[in-house]
Amino acid sequence: MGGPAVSTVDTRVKLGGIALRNPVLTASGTFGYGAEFAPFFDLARIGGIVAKSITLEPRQGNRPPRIAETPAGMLNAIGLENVGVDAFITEKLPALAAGVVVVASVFETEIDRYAEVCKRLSGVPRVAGLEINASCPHVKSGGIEFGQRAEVLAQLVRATRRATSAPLLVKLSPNVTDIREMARVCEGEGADGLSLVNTLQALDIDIETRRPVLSNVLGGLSGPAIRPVALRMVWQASQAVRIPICGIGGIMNAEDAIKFLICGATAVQVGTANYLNPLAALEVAEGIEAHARRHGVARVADLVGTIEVPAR
Amino acid sequence: MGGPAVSTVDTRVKLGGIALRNPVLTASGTFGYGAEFAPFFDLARIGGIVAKSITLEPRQGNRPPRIAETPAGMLNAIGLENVGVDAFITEKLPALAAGVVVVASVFETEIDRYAEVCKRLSGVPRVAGLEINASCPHVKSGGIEFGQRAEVLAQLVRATRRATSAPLLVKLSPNVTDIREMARVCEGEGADGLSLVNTLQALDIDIETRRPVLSNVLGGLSGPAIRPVALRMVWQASQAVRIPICGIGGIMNAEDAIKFLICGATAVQVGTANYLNPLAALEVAEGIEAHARRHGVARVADLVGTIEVPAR
Amino acid sequence: MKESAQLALPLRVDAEVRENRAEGGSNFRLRLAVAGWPGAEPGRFVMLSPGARGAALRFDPLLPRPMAVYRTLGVAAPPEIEVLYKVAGRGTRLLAETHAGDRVRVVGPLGVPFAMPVAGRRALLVGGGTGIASLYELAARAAQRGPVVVMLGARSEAELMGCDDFAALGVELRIATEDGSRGHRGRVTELLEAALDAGAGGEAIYACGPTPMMRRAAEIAALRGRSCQVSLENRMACGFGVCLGCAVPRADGSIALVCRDGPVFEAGQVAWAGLP
Amino acid sequence: MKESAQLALPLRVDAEVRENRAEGGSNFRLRLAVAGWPGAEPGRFVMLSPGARGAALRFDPLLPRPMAVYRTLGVAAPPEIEVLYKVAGRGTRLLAETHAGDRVRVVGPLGVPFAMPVAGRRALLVGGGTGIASLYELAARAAQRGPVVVMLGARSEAELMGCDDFAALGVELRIATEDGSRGHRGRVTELLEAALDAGAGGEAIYACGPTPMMRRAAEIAALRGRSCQVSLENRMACGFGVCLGCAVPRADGSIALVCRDGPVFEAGQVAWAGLP
Ligand SMILES: Cc1cc2nc3c(=O)[nH]c(=O)nc-3n(C[C@H](O)[C@H](O)[C@H](O)COP(=O)(O)OP(=O)(O)OC[C@H]3O[C@@H](n4cnc5c(N)ncnc54)[C@H](O)[C@@H]3O)c2cc1C
Ligand SMILES: Cc1cc2nc3c(=O)[nH]c(=O)nc-3n(C[C@H](O)[C@H](O)[C@H](O)COP(=O)(O)OP(=O)(O)OC[C@H]3O[C@@H](n4cnc5c(N)ncnc54)[C@H](O)[C@@H]3O)c2cc1C
Ligand SMILES: Cc1cc2nc3c(=O)[nH]c(=O)nc-3n(C[C@H](O)[C@H](O)[C@H](O)COP(=O)(O)O)c2cc1C
Ligand SMILES: Cc1cc2nc3c(=O)[nH]c(=O)nc-3n(C[C@H](O)[C@H](O)[C@H](O)COP(=O)(O)O)c2cc1C
Ligand code: FES
Ligand code: FES
Repeated sequence: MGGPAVSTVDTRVKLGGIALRNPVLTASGTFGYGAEFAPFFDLARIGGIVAKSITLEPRQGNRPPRIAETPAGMLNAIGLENVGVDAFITEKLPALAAGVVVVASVFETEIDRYAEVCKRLSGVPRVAGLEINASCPHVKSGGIEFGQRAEVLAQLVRATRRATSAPLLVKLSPNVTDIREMARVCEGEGADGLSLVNTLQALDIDIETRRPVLSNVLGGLSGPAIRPVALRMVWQASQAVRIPICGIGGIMNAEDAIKFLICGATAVQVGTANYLNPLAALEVAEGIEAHARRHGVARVADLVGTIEVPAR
Repeated sequence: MGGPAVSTVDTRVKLGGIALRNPVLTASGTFGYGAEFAPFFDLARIGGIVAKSITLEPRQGNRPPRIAETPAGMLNAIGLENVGVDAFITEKLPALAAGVVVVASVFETEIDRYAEVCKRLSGVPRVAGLEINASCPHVKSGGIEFGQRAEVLAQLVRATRRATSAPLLVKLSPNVTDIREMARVCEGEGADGLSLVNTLQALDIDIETRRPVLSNVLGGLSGPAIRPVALRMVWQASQAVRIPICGIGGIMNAEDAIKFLICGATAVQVGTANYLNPLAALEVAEGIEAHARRHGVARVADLVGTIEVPAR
Repeated sequence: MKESAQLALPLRVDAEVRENRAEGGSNFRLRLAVAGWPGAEPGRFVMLSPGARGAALRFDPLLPRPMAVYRTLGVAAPPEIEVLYKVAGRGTRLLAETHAGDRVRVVGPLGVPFAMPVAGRRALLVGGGTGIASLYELAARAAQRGPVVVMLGARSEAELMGCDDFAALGVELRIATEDGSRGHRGRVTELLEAALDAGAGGEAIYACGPTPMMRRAAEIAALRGRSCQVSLENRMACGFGVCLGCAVPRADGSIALVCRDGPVFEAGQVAWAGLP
Repeated sequence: MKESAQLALPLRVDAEVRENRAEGGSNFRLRLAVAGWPGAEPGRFVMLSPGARGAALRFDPLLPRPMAVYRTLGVAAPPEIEVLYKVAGRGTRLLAETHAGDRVRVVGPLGVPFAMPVAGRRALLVGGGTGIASLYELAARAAQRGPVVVMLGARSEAELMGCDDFAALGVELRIATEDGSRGHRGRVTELLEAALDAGAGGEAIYACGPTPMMRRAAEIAALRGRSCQVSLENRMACGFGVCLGCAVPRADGSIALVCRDGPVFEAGQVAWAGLP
């Protein structure tokens, strides 16, 4: 595939108006507010970071246990613990070096509160774009509804779109019958891009105690286990809409990320991998560039959507 | 949990009118027509077998590649290759020893053809019950619709219910927004039980060729990777309906199976595990009995639905 | 290849690794103690779950890997089998990491064996890459019924496997390497062509190796109006005919399962263009 | 425990296993060569990905496991660290299966260390089960500032770990086993009680082990109006404060992260009833 090796590769991509030096971001909730990774590598070397989802007020989250391991995956029900939008702006953003591209992730329990968080983030110089987390599966109040019902999702995107002129990504839930429908709704309401997927709603049991392994009973499944499902959804969504897609789900290394690009994702987010390997995002970015160079792909953007579907 | 160890355990369960000597069946498509496993163990020692899904006419299935490996899982797009209902009755059933409980699995592309297959299977002495595969995600003609749309599913269950008085299980697709809705539809239309889940729709890519790893592009994800999702759906469905549920998805050993029982499944089906370990179903059955004995559970049926959900 | 009623039935055993030795190139030789092993007819295979050690359950990689039974060591108790393999991906890499004393799950023997040559007839065996491993038992047994020529090919000498074992059988051994580092410089099928053209006719022809090699062997045989047995490879989940994952098209448009209807096929029955 | 500005920054290294030795019971001692290792203050830990070998990528189990840095062997180049661990489940079982030469991913040093005792004051260290591993560096350094009594407990003698190393430090060592196979028959917290009651007061108290043990140590200290540092355990995905998975409730109703705000806490700050 591709031509002979090239010596330099243009790794830049544009994700719904956000200019990225390479297509690798970190997924919300898996990279803290960024500063935690500064000991491991220079954050300006990856495309950008999506911060932990923030709400209007600080939130404390669920009781323990909040995480558990499953085959090639993990379950979490953190309960959206976060510092709140104001502390995010005044404390967390300033802690990041100037070259780091930051996407703020927004979650709330009501649409007008979502819009209010978006308003407060608008015009904040360090915020390159917003990601609307429409998909958190484990918070009781509303989390399920936003991303799972087309009408509700439409209202949410409309309201947040009105609240900000910043680049607006909508992060979709995979727990739906038809991801294409949800993708079209977002495009129709003016979203600049889509992020997919969030975690798959799941459950695990300790057979000795007969209790769920998480205090919240239900949790979100992430990691390599879900990658083939995420890839399918990215491919389906990329055929349904023209706005760019950020692929997420089980990306452990460059090969995994390239699969998402081939399936139509303009960029990717590295999630759970950050926990086991704090250098994962950087290694993915470098690996994509090396792959492109080896395969004679002059611009990483040229990899996007190159899936070869056999004629039937 | 449970009392002191007991010396004998009653392993029998009843699944929608089908009497089983223990709660372990094998999942459709993962156990052939049964005879292939006869060299490995006496099939009468497990609860029963669900045969490969059959159609009215023999079908040839998809071109290769049909399978691929993913993290803790596998993808398949067999395309429902099968010998057809008549050869099933005249050739495959007689090859099984008398004590083996056989559930026939039915798949078709149109509702009246489904009903016709059910009719032909009704009254066949070796058929203990029927399982309607409403959920195959990888056949182009209709597979997606039946289990993913409530109205279509209702029609399907109604028609097959009319066609047979045999115990009728409906096997649901996990690729839906709300499994409870689908479960209620089946119960309302007179299904005797539910089997869940079938495979998760998924995709994987070979980054060197940029082609999907399966000729069919999309495939179904099975194996340990999906277990936490399957467990969640079984728990949700068991709260929504009163008909019994057969839990399926990534069961590798007795511990996994017991999780499904605790979440409300009356019985379980072992699928992908049969490939890597042809004795898996037997080991699961024996392991459940041993667990019950150790925990002083006199009847395996007493384990069903014993999940302890913490008070909020 | 018709299934004979006498084929040994498969079993599932947690075998113990007796030895796992690097043999140059990416080649390894694995010796397993397999309790109850019934022996395996030439061309049959086992499914191995690499890296299954003690009780540390891991489900990645999930599926077992098919491997030819290179040979059964009749003298040992419990019986031992040898597997010759190349590290191709992570399944075989994990296999390469097993140590003596580790356990490996074995399911087998599986598949339909080679049909033996008619007694007294010369047998020509052509092996390339990992396909060489499928031919040793065939060579050993055929040598008891008539003359045998074994032609083995690889990219380079280091990638060849089993040469000394074949030589020890007393069969006629001819080697081809693509880089000329040993024997004929070129493809092993060129040796087959030469042997047929120099031969008296009536030889039984067998080929096992990469698909292009087997396809070429089949062509060479067909051009001379001769039949040829080939042993196909394909991805497998089960190895005993229940997942339907290893399907390949037959020349007549029907579907065959490599694990159950093969791996040995008459070359003329295979729809070569439709192989994965 | 306040984080000091001087704490060594964590790194991620693929360390090489130098030795992995069974030490009786379910105990193992792992020695790792960790290039660039900056040293670790007493009580800090690393995240280890067990079974990471060569390039055979496997994602089951997925998450690394937290392990205390038992000690840093200063003389070696590259620096070596030792980890003392017990086989508890499949992660540690896989760790137990690693051989010299294998690689293990290390992220660390992580967490907030123990606050050192005031110079000259007696330090009482109470360790049980795997918690013993967190106390060696503390004992070693505290011994340079004043008298140290180390009280170690386990179910039986075979399950004790590190006794000889502690003894070699010249600290006072007291042992308790539940079955009486060594030292006091009973719980190690009974030794603490006795030491406090016999002591002059003012001792710095440290406890690390199973939650019920630490809770009891905290009670014993609190009943005497004394503070106590404990090192909590919890399931962890990252170990450096980004997954928020290791949260535990504080006595004041707020949430603390064991990996970032701990693992060392003032016992009085912990909401013991809310621990997982
Ligand atoms: C009947 C049979 C007998 C075999 N006997 C031997 C043998 O004696 N010695 C030996 O070294 N190898 C043998 N093989 C091939 C061996 O099974 C594959 O090399 C192995 O499965 C690759 O696994 P992996 O995880 O290392 O590689 P993967 O990472 O799974 O794949 C590496 C490459 O091998 C291909 N591949 C994967 N599975 C198979 C497969 N089953 N057959 C062919 N290609 C595959 C993949 O598409 C990929 O290109 C045999 C295969 C069959 C079907
Ligand atoms: C800061 C810290 C330092 C530690 N230091 C050591 C040490 O030096 N030596 C040592 O042997 N162990 C230590 N542990 C405990 C060790 O991390 C666990 O025993 C290990 O993670 C269990 O993994 P597993 O896969 O073997 O068991 P699993 O199969 O994951 O679990 C076995 C049992 O251990 C429990 N468990 C799982 N993870 C943890 C965890 N992180 N903490 C406590 N319990 C857990 C499970 O709930 C289960 O009951 C430490 C833990 C922490 C948090
Ligand atoms: C512990 C944890 C916390 C998460 N928190 C958030 C969050 O706050 N907001 C959000 O949009 N996604 C959150 N996610 C989802 C991830 O961003 C990502 O969509 C998902 O984990 C799938 O990617 P992965 O498989 O690479 O982890 C979280 C995931 C994990 C594992
Ligand atoms: C290769 C393969 C073929 C399958 N064929 C069928 C089928 O014909 N009918 C059906 O209802 N389910 C079929 N299934 C789905 C299984 O019965 C089961 O629902 C699914 O694999 C999840 O269980 P598991 O994770 O234990 O395999 C098939 C699964 C696999 C892997
Ligand atoms: S490998 Fe399963 S049918 Fe052949
Ligand atoms: S382990 Fe991830 S925050 Fe503590």
